[in-house]
Amino acid sequence: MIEFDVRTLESGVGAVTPRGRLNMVAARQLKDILTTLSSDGVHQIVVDLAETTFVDSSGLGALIGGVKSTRQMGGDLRIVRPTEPVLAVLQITNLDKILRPRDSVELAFHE
Amino acid sequence: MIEFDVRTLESGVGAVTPRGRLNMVAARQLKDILTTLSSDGVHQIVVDLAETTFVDSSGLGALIGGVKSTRQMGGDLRIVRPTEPVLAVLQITNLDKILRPRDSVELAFHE
Amino acid sequence: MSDARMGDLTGHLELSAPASVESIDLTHTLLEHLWQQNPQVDPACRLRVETAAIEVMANIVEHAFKHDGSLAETRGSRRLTTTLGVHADGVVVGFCDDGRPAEIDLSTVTMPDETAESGRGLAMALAAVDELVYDRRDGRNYWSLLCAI
Amino acid sequence: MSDARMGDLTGHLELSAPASVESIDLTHTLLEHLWQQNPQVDPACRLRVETAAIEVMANIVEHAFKHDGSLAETRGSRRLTTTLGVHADGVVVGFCDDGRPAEIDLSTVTMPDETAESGRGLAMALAAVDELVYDRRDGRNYWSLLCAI
Ligand SMILES: Nc1ncnc2c1ncn2[C@@H]1O[C@H](COP(=O)(O)OP(=O)(O)O)[C@@H](O)[C@H]1O
Ligand SMILES: Nc1ncnc2c1ncn2[C@@H]1O[C@H](COP(=O)(O)OP(=O)(O)O)[C@@H](O)[C@H]1O
Repeated sequence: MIEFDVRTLESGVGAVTPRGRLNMVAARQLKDILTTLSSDGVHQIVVDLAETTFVDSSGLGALIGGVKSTRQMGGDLRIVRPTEPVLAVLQITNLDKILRPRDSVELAFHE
Repeated sequence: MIEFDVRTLESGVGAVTPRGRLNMVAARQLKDILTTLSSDGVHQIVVDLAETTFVDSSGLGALIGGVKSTRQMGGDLRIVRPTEPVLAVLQITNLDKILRPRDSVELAFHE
Repeated sequence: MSDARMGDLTGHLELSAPASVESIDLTHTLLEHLWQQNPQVDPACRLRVETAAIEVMANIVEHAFKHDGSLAETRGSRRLTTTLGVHADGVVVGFCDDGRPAEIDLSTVTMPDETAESGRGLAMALAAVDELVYDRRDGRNYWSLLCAI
Repeated sequence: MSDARMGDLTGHLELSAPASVESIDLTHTLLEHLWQQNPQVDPACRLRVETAAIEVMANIVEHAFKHDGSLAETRGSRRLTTTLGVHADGVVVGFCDDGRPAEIDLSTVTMPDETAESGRGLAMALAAVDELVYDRRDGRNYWSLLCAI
């Protein structure tokens, strides 16, 4: 099961926190959230993975989709604080460069 | 799954909070907790059911066992804030008198 | 459940697991999954099914394998199959185990008095659901319950 | 899994459920139950098994029933059996479905580049576990994976 927390920081950055397993069901929800943020004009997005206990290929696909669509609009999608299992999966899929983990939601766009 | 929180109030009352389902596995753990409290000389016990999502006959048995053993030592076991499903089960089993719900952990022994 | 009643259930779940107390939580999780997939089942009916199913399963785990030797010896060989589903008329849960026959007459079960620490399980199960049936067939025990919706 | 390898597994779990995305979470919950019952399986191995099992199951749910007509028509008739167990040498997970044959050659699977939004699943599964086997027998698909411990 998954829950998503979505908010907008004072800086205008969108912050999404998935709590639980980012699997196929969750990836569909994440895609919808990212699409809504985009149509609201939010193209700088932080995904806080501190409470994401698991990610599969569809979850990764949703994140990569977000990276691509935000960059097209001059923005970016950045991840912060991945848990150990999520970090391990980013490494075996060679996604730890395009999805380089940052340290905090607030500073993800100020590094 | 269940987790138990066990603490002693300033008044000396023992407070046990089961979080989750009070089924057969959990009832065994609850029995052990009540036995330990008793051997520590704690005979006034409050069980806070505000986060107990389910109770079965073995959970009820553990609570009744606690009522009987504490009363033998001049104390009591009282329950507070049962959730809706737990209250419904107390009613169909006619246990809502021997286990009459109280309003708060702090006041359970001051009513 | 090799029960005709399960035949027209779409989307049912069937779990085969060790007949152990630890498996009880799994059945509870499957029931919660069933409620998610069937929001038409109201909270009162959910609780009734959960109560009856967990009581019956606890009885099987506790009593059906009692004289089978130590747990260590038989670990893993004592199995229990749980089937859960929702059809147009109600929620159905079935259990099948290959333990000893249950020497029990459901028509004589009564709720014990309030100071009893055990013996309340089957009375709760019977009070909770609309139908609770025990059957011994082909060397197996079959329990099935129905809660009308 | 009608695989001989499951024969000597004590305490294994077997779930039959609709072949739907919603069932994926159930498999994950069963795996977590298995870890609780088998604390000897270390966190790294747990993650490897979870990754491979969830990827394989997601593929079955997504691809094995693709040309079967609408979901509404076939709801409940598309089933998937998941078997999970731990034996002395490792963790074993098996899947069986009656969907169309998987037209796939596991030996040619590679990890796509970093901008790909899909096509990563089987590569992840293969990278994660020690053995991943696909087999078509008697009109059914069998997937099984092993993670040595
Ligand atoms: N599946 C079963 N197999 C054999 N005997 C059973 C089974 N279920 C119940 N019984 C018998 O019925 C009695 C009453 O069961 P129950 O109402 O659940 O109370 P409890 O299990 O707390 O004793 C049990 O003590 C047991 O002797
Ligand atoms: N169970 C299956 N049945 C049929 N085809 C499959 C199955 N699993 C995978 N495939 C095929 O293999 C391809 C690669 O699968 P995968 O690596 O999981 O990526 P994805 O599912 O994201 O496309 C799929 O696009 C599909 O064509």
